[in-house]
Order: sequence, then C-alpha cells, then structure tokens
Amino acid sequence: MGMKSKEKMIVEGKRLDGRTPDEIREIEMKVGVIPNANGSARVSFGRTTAVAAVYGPRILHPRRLQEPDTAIIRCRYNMAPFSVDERIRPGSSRREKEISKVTRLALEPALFLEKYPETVIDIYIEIIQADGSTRVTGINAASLALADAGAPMRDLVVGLAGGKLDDTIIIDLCGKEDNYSVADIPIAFLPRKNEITLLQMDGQLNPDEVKTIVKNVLNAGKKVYEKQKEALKKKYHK
Amino acid sequence: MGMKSKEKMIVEGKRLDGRTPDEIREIEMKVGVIPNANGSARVSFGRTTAVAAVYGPRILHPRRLQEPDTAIIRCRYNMAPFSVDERIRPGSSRREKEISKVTRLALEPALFLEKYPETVIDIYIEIIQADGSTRVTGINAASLALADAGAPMRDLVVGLAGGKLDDTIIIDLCGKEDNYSVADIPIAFLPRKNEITLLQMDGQLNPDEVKTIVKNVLNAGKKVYEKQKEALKKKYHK
Amino acid sequence: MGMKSKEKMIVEGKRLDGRTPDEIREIEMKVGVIPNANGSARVSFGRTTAVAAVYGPRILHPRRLQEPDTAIIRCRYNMAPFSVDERIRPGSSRREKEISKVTRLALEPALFLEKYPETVIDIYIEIIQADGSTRVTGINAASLALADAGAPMRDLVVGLAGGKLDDTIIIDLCGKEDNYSVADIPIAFLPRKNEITLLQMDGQLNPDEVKTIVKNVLNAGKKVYEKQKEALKKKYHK
Amino acid sequence: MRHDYVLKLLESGERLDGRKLDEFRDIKIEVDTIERAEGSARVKIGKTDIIVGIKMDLGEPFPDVPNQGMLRTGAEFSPIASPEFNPGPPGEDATELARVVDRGIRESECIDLEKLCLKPGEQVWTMFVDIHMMNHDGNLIDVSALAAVAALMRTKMPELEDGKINREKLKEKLPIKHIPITVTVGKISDKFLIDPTKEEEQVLDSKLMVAVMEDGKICAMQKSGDQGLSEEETSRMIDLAIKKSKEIRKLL
Amino acid sequence: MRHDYVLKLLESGERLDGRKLDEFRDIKIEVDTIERAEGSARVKIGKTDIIVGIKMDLGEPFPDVPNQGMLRTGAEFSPIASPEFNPGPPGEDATELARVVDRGIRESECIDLEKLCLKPGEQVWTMFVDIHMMNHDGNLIDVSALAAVAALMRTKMPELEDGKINREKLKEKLPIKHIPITVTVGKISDKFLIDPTKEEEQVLDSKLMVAVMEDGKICAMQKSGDQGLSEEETSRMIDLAIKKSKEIRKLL
Amino acid sequence: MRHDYVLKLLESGERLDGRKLDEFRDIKIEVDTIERAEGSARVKIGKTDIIVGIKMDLGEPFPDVPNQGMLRTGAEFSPIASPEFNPGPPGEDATELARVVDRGIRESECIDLEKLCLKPGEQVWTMFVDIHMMNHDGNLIDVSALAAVAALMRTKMPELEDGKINREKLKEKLPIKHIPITVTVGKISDKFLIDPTKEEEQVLDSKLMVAVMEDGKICAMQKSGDQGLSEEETSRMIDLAIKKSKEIRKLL
Repeated sequence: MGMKSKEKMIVEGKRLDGRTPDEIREIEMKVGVIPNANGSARVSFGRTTAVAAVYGPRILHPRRLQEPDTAIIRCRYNMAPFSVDERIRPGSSRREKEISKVTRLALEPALFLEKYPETVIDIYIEIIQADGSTRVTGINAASLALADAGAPMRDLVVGLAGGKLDDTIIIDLCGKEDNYSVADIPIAFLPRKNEITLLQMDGQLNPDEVKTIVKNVLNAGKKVYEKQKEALKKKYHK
Repeated sequence: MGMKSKEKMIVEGKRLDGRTPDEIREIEMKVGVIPNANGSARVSFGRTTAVAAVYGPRILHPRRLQEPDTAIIRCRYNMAPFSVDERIRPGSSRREKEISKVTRLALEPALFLEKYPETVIDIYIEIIQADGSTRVTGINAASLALADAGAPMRDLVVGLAGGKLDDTIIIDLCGKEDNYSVADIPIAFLPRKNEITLLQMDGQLNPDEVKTIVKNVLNAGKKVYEKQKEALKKKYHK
Repeated sequence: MGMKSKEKMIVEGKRLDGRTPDEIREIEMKVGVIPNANGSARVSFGRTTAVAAVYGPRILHPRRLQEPDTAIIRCRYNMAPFSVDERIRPGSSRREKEISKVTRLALEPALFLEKYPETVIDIYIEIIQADGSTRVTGINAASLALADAGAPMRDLVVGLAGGKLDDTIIIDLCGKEDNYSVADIPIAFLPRKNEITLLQMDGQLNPDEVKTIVKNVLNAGKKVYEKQKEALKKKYHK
Repeated sequence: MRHDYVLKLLESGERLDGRKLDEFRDIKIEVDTIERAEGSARVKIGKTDIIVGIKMDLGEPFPDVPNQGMLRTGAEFSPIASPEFNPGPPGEDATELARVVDRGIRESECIDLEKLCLKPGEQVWTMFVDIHMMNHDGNLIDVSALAAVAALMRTKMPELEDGKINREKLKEKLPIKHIPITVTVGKISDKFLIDPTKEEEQVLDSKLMVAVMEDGKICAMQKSGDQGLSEEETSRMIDLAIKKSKEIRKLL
Repeated sequence: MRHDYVLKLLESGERLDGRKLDEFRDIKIEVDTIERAEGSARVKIGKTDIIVGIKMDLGEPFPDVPNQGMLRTGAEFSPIASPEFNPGPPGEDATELARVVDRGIRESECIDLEKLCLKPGEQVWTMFVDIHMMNHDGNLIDVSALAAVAALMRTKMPELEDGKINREKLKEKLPIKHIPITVTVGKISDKFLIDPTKEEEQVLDSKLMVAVMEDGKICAMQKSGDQGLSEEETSRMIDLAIKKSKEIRKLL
Repeated sequence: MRHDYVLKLLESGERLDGRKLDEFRDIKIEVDTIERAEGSARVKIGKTDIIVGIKMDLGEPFPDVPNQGMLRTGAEFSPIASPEFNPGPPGEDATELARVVDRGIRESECIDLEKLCLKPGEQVWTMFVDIHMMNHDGNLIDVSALAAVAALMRTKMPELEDGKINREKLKEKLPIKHIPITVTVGKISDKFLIDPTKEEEQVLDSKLMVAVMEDGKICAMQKSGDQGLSEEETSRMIDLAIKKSKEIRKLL
C-alpha cells in the first residue's frame, strides 16, 4: 500500500500472473513434514511457502506461568532470512511480533484448550519464501499442523486475503499486488460457522467495499478449506 | 559543563530567565495524579516536569530475591523520548542507570523499610519534559508519591541543585545554565535534620565554594519542603 | 589465514622473532594471582597473556539446572577491550562463544566431575593481551587455575598450537604468523596419556602434514607441561 | 466475583459506571503539553491518560520511497501507568498498539509525506510519534490514536539553518491532509459497546478497531480478542465505529 | 534404557537402523528450492533436513582485505526442528555450527573473493549464507555444510543497474574455485562411525569434523565431545573422513 | 558475626588489618603493562587489583563540540574478580563506576580535547578508557580512577599514515593538562576512614567520593551509601579527601 503504480495492474480482467480477480494461486498442502514435531504442515500459495510445527501440549515451566484450567498457546511467526529480496536479520521484528499475536488469536477459538490444563502448546511458523499473503498462509499451515498433532478442534482455521487493486475486488494478493493495492484485508475464519478470527485492514475503502471483500473471502475460503481436508485425508490414506 | 559561553550568563544580577541568583523557578506540585498507582505525584520546576508513581509494597518474586527483614526498593528514572531536543531512544542509557541508583539511595534513608519484610516497593520516575535539574525534580516527585502511598517515612526528601555560573553562586539551574555553568551540585536531603542523602558534583570549585553552595541549597530547599507539605495538605483538604 | 605475505616469513630457518621452527616463546606461569578466586593463574606466551579464575564448586541455581550425578562446568573466554589493536566492544562475540565451548570440552575430560553433584564450577578466562595462540594460552591458565583450586584432576591440560608457515612446520604461532600461516592447529591434551581434548584446524594441509603437526605439538607440549608443574610447585615451596 | 458482576451487567446492557453501551467516558484533549516537543497532546478518556509527543529529525529515506518523509511510531507500556506493566522492551501488546496507531496515520495519508522530502533519496524529515502512557484504564488504542492525531495537528517543523535543525524556531505546520479517527467496538454475547474500561475489557469476547476518515472511508482495521465474529456482527461493528467516529471528530 | 541399548549395539558394531558403521543414511539434495533467494539448496540425510539460502548484497570490505568480497554465515536452531530448541538468539551450539561451516568454505577458498570486489576498499559483494533447520536428527554439521556448498554452487549474482541491485535479473554464477566436503567421524569405545543420528550422538565419546578438498587436502577440523582422542585415533578418523568425502562429492 | 566484629572495631577507631582510619593500604602502580594498548596501568591497593587500558581510535565528534576529541570510559565487573560478579552487561554499580571515573577525567579537563581534533565536525581522536577488574577488595573507584590517570599519562598516540592509524608507530604523548586524584571517604557512626576493604564497605553508613585537582580544587563528587550526611560531616569528608589526595599525587 502507499505506493502507486503508474500502470494498470489489472488488464482486461487479468491480473499480472494471468489470474482472474477471484482466482486463488496454486495451492499445495502437505502434513507431517517435520518428523520431530507433534504435528506439522507445509502450505504454499504460489511462491509463498509457510512451514508450521506444533510441539505440545507439554508441561509449562516455570510453574508460575501455568494456568490451572487451560492450556496456553505460544505462537511465533518468523521469516527466514532468505525469504525475501533484502535479507532479513534474525531476531523478531515489530512486524513479526504483531503477526505472532494476531495469529495466536486467530487459532485459539478453534481449540478446546481447557482439555490440557497447566500445559503449553507451541506453534512455530516459518515463512520459507514470501510473495504476499504470508500471515494467512502461515495460519493455514498452523491449522493443519494442529490437526496433524491431534489437537481437539472445533473446526479448521482457514486464512485468505482479499483486497482492492485498481478498481477491482480481488482475493489472494501476491507480493506485487500487495505493494500496489488500494487495500488489503487478511482474514482467518472457522468455515463451519463462518466465525471470523482474524481481520485486519490496510488501505482505504468505503464500508460497503469492506463488507463485499469479507463476503468474497468467506466464500472463496471454502476452496482452501477443502484443500486442508484433502491434505489431512492424504495423510491417513496413503 | 565543559561548554563555554562567549557571553555573560548573568547580567546585572539577573539570570537568563530574569531570576535572581537565589531564586527558584515556579514550582508546581500535585499528588494523586495516577489513579492506578498506590501513590503518585507530578512536580514541575519551570519547564522541567517529573511524574512519579509508587507501586507496593508487594510481595517480591522470585522468592530468592526477598529480604527476610526489610522491603527492597527498586527505582527507575526514565526520560520520555520527547522530553528533550534530540529524541531519546527508549531503553535505559548509562546516565539513566546511574541516576536510578543515586535516586534510590537518596530516598532510602527516609523510609522505614523494615516494616515490610519480603516485599518490594517500585518507584518509577518519568521525566516528561527536561530543562535542567531533572534528577532533583524527580526526587521531589518520588518523595511526594511515597507520602501519597502512605509509606511510613522519617521525613520528606527535598531535591534542589546549586551551582556556579560566571562568578556567581546560583540555585535551581535550568538547562542552558547547566550547559554553561562552572559547576553543578544536585543535592537531596531530609529537611527536618538536614541530612544530605544525594550529593553529586560536576565542574570545578574550590572547597569553600562547595560548602557555600551546600549551605545555600539546604536553606533554599526549605521552600521546596513547604511546597511539598502544601501539596500533601491539598490532597486531604479539598 | 587467508592473507598472503609478499615476503618470506621464515628466513634462514629463523622466524620473525628469531625463533627456530620448533621453539616456543618465553613462557611465564604463576598460580594464585587472584585472591578472591578458589583457584587462579596467569600464563604468558610471549606477548599473549591469559588470566584464569575458578569459582566453585558451588550449588547451582536455579535448581532445575542441577545435575544429580555430576558437577556442571561453565566456561567463559573473554578478550579484554584493549588486548588487541582495534578495541573490542564488550559482550561475547561469536568467536568468543565458540572458543568458550571448545575450551570447556578441552578441560572436562581432565576433571572428576562426579565428585560434586548438583554444583557448578565456573571457569573465567580473560585474555589481557593477545598476540596469537590465545585459546591455548587460556587453556593452560585454566588448567593451572583448576589445579590451584584443588579440583580433583586426572591430569593437567596442556595447550599449544602448531601450524605451517611458508613451507615449514612450526609451533606456538604468534599473531603475525597466525595471519600469514598456511594453516594453524590449536591443540589441547592430557600429557600423561597423550589424550587430545581440543583439536581445531584452519588452512590447507595434506593429511600427513596434519599428523606431523599433531605429533610435534604433543612432543613440544611436554615442555609446557613441565612449566605448569613448576608453577604449581612454586606455590607450595615459597 | 467482580468479574462475574461486570459480565452480567454488560449482558443485560448496563455498565458499572452507568454509561450506555455506545457512550464514551469524559474526553479531555489538552494540546502543547510538552513545550520542548515539536508537537504534543494529552488525551484523557475516563481514567485512561496518554501523552503523545512528536519530535522531528532528519534522516535518509527508505530506498523504495526516496521522495517521502518517514513516520516512526513507538509505544511503551510505561510501568507508572499500571501495576501489571514492567520496565523493559515493548512486549506483544505495546508493539501491536504502536503498529495499529501507525497504520491509521499512514493509511489515511494523514500527512503529505512528499512535502517532507528535502533531497530525494538523500534527506527527508522523520516524524517520531511517541506514545507515553500515564494511566491505563482501558481502550488504549482509541486514546493513543486520538492523542497522536491531535499532536500531529499541532506540530510545527523546526527551521533548517545551514542544513542543521534549529529547534528554537518552529514555524510551518506539518502538511496535514487527512484526519483518521479510531474507534474500537467491543462485543460481549449479543451486545456491542464502545470505550471499555480495563475491567470491561477483561470480560469482552472480542474487539474490532476501525480507523475512519472524514468521508466515512475506513483506512485500517484490527480484530482482537479470543472469540470469533460473524460476518453480520462485523458489519454492525463497522457501522457503529463509523457513527461514533463522527462524535469524536467534533472534539478536534 | 534406550540409551543403554543404543550404546551396546554400537559397541558391538551395530546400529539401530541396520546401517554399517561407515555408512551414510539416504542423502537427498534438492537445489533452487527457494526461488526468491539468489541460491538455495535443501539437503536431507535421513530425517535431518536443512535448507540453506544465499542472499547477495553490497557492502564495505574489511579494512585488512579491501579487495575481497565478504562471506557471512548464520545458523539458527529453529524451534520447528526439534523439541529441545527454543526461540531466541543463537546459543553456543548454533554459533559453533555457523562458524565451522563458515570455516570450511573460507579455508578451502571455495569462492574467489577477489572477483567479488567492485571498488577496492569501498564496495564489494557480501554473501549471506543462512542455515535454516527444518528437522534435527543428528549430524547437523555435515548436512549444513553440504547444503551450503550445494547452494553456493547454484548461486547467481543479481545484476547491478546504476549501482543498485536488480534481483529480477540473475545472470553470472558465483566464481567457485574449490568444493569442500565435510565429514564428521564419531568414536565410541574402539569403534568409529559416520553420520550419527541424534540418538547415537548422545552416546558418542567424541567426534571429529574434517573438511576435505578435491585433492584430499584438509581445510578445517573441529573436535567435539567430552572424551579425549589418542594420536592414532585421530589419524584413523581423518583417514576415514577423507575416504567418505569422496562418496559425498559424487552427489554434487 | 564477622560483620559485627568489623563494625565494632571501626566504631572504636580500629581496623582489622591494623591500619589507621586515614591510612591507605599498600599502593603499587605498574605502567605499560599491556604492550598492545596505547597506554596502560595496573594499580593494586591492598588486594584490589585493576588494569586500565587505553585505545585510541578515529571518530566523528559530537555535533555540539565539533572541535573536541572524545572520551569513552567503560567498566566491567569481570567475573574473575569476585564471587559475586556474574558475566553479562554492566549493572548499576559498574555503570556508576565508569561514569564517576569518566567525570573526574572530564571535569578536571585532564586532557586538552581540542588538541585531539583532526578536522572540525568530521574527525577527531576517541580515547577508550577501559577499566578491567582483576580482584575486588574494596575501594574500586579510587583504584580505578588512579589507574585511569596513570594510563592516560603514559598513552602515546599512534601515527596517521594516509588517514589510517599505524599502531606500530606510537610517538606523541596525549596532551595532558590536569591530573585529578580521587579519594573516597567513608563514614561509620562518628568516624571517617579512607580506602575501605570490601568487608569494611559492607558496614559503612555512607561514602563520599571526591576528585581533587593539583591546586586543591574539586572537580567531581558522588555520595553513596544508604545513610545521610550532615553539612558539617560533608565538609570534614571533603577536607580529608583533599588532604589524602596529596599523598597519592606524589606516587604518580
């Protein structure tokens, strides 16, 4: 956002990479990619790739941090140094800290945390390669990793971004579209009841546009949901 | 100190801001300014403003830091990023660390710490705006905040700086006077018994000058003491 | 390493400082140099000087770090800010971290750690002045400090570096030789059984050269061993 | 007990302090509180009390926007403001606060950053927006965002003399283009409320922060809280935020 | 119990997974896994899984080698890779790993650093070699070193346009001169083995890491583990490492 | 027990080591102990043992004093020096020590900083004064300040060749103008004493550090300890410090 392109980004209804406005990039999902983890998954949307691992539930130390009636979730979203053009120095940036927090809040409503009092569940998300929509890609990976770990869940959590580019409402923004978009709305939700658990926005939109984008993302997100379920099935049926 | 002014700083007995050598800037003091704190106060000397809050006594964790026969004082002196010309980066500088220590030592002799074994009393001082004499302004604020918190005290603690500018002994240095002064002596003391609890010096003075300045500050400090008592009275009689 | 000298570093069998290839610089060793420590020593090889202090065994806190059947060794190798040409900023560099680890591993095999369960032994090594071979000089100092502390030891630990300069195998590299050497092999060993406990290498050598250097260092190290024993004797017979 | 009482009251549409659900506490805006800053404001909403100070400095622009001034927003949860705050580097919540306030200013194009360019690619003005907390009684984001905007509106740029800053001469105002107002709407069961106190925040299901421009456009949003929202709830919360932003805007 | 069992097996020359003592696990090398990096490789040996990405940037050379490009190697023990790893700055072991891999590259003169100088004393290329761990099942150094070399061999330098990097145009390969292969030999009682799993590493007496060049020269060594080695054992471990390095070299 | 005994002795005017109250322990000053530093000194007073090393480097001056060299004083409470010290960044006491020593040097105008300017506003000499503790047995400030001054007096500036430092050629001495001597006076009940051991420090009521110039002027003071001082006590402590500073001065 903030940057203005001199040229049109959408020409004759086609986006830079040839997609239509409501088309999601190629999605790849695989669970069980990290043998050491209790659950794990790798998710790609085009060139954006996230790997998530879940460790736990395990007893939390020191004891004074334990909660007597619930498990605690700790979440770290991290960009690999080589994931973007300019190398990222290791260590959490402010952006990574904020995304770690909203990701945790996006996942918590899906979990029956009260089943594991006094424990901690660690969710680590690594963005191996970044080309837009990294936080929602990370949420998809974390959702699958939690399911792979056998965590009791109300539903899976689906992540997908919507936005506006030129005058067009689009979904699943790639990196360049993100830079030149009018607005970007990353969303996470539980598809069964359409419960929104992450909602952020950058840019300028009138309220109706916001509502349209939210609706579009909830609809298109169903495809992402199917992909998640497929990936989980593949694990058990191969 | 260290910088030399080309011009006289005191002309016909008047300082830059029109004060006489033994005149203190306008003082404002108010207690109970932070509703969440156990005690709090705001103190201004001219454009220098300090806010202090006291939290505690509260049980100290982890337990191995507790003292079985006394409360522990922790003190943090902090400059707001916008308090001076050049923005200050957050995080304790070496200067702030040193002042935090001497401030703690300036306050401790006033307190009956043995009344609260195993506890900690936290004193936080924020310099909201700085125009010289910040550490003594902070001590005045902390003294009032402790009294406001109902801490059992032998006496209030009064802070006031003295110094030498051109050939003249002055008190309550403002920022510019501090920069161009021959010497600066911040002092804190318990007025009832004239017990000095903070005494530092920068600059060059012969011993008699030092002694004169100490005497002047102890005298002029009585006015600051009265202001403190007034501020405390106002709290109960309004 | 990596830098190439335009001139020969060894001329007519003599090194820059007049030594023959298999000659060690002047060695000074003294134990008991730090009154507060349980054991301590200062060791110089030419202009390289290391001081080591041992504190412990003492009970380890917090308790969950204790080992029920053995003492734990903590080791810090640190360069004084003024020990080299360009002032070193305080705080552990990556190099210091790595050397701290290999030094600990070089010393552990000499110690009967099982005698002091639940405790920690702290070994602090300060390089006061650096002119090559600092890690092995530090190991010699630490070995003496441990013996001075009365730690039960299988043997002393001897440190000595070997290498290749021009076409010549040498031992005890000074700083300049280190910079221009073909290869550098710092070694530590327990002389009684010739057990190698530290072995690192930088540079390029064929395997036979490596083996020759290892043999040479084990041989020449006997002199260092004698110096260590002398230094310990001096402590008791003066 | 207290927690349950606050919860029950809210579920029945009432509040401990007698306010209506869509009513703000008393709002006080004081400007130019810090004479030594280039701009400043102190905003109290109820017992929440926040000072924002603006400092202007020179810097090198980011390579991808070589002709734009820079905005840097920082927030510290100062330990004077609450018994739960501790000294130390900003945690998750302080970082989020700073970033959300920054986003509202940035995305609304509040300041004409191109007018803050001195030499493209080499030298631009940097605005440091520092959020300093005095007392925390809930709704930190709305109070901070309001104080930030109020401070920016009063900020005067120091003069440059021979390429150096002279802070004793402040003249021109910052080039303000738009004014974003941030309103956070809380949800509990089927009720929506605004301006929650710290006690109320502890029982909320979720919150939606919405930054609104003069023309009713939205320029930033952030959901928070550990419960989900339906599409319809989201819409209603956005609408309420827009409505209440107009009330606040009148105070500036 | 498990620990004792692994120990006994090894002492009798056997391994839990049926391998011979001098046998590697399955080795898979994937290159160009990270399209956005200038070079990358992912190496799996058994269940140990490591990605190395190379980023090229411009920098000022070190004053003592004003005409050489710079190499910076970093390693993080990412917490996704093992239950024992925690977030935070690199500890002793991660620091050692990065430094040992760096040493193998540097001392072998793997890259012709002088060809990476743009303006002596002022501007040179910097290579950032970042080791990113995906799963840790032992032998981290060999796997990391192999991935680093495989990634460097595929690295293409971005073009410079008006002194700025254009990463969309990658053309020339890095000037590779030598290829070091690192093999770590473990010792337990009187047995030597290679490519230990994490379980095996826990019972080893000591390890010797040896980096070997094409012509059989050694360019770096590092002993590890808490037991000593005799001169003769050292020789035998070096010889075994050189022999096994030839097998690995064929895979590149 | 020991604590009470030391206390009682002092209150009756006696000391554990038989010294008079106004008597220093043995003072040993060794100079040029660190050949690789531009200046160095090691001072032992009793069992307190401190090395100060001076490094000279080039730097950019502070904007408000563009024609003055810079002084940077650092102190680490090295863990080799005392069982209570731990590795890590300097705490409150180490920071105070460094700042108090720095103040004595700076305020006495010990070094003619204007002579250390190479190009006004652009390049000046920086002096790094690093205080390295070898053994701590009390009175750290006096010992450190003495070692710092002794080291500065011996410091030689490296030559500049083509704008680069050549540390193999040290010629000119630092331009020393004044020599501050720091004496700390302790108080217990109605007694004053100097040069306390670590044990004695633990029972003192308060301390006053006084830095004194050749002509008897005072250039820095710092009160410490958790008890107050009367005006008259302060005067007597200043007078004692001045008197004792003359003894120390003779040793340089």
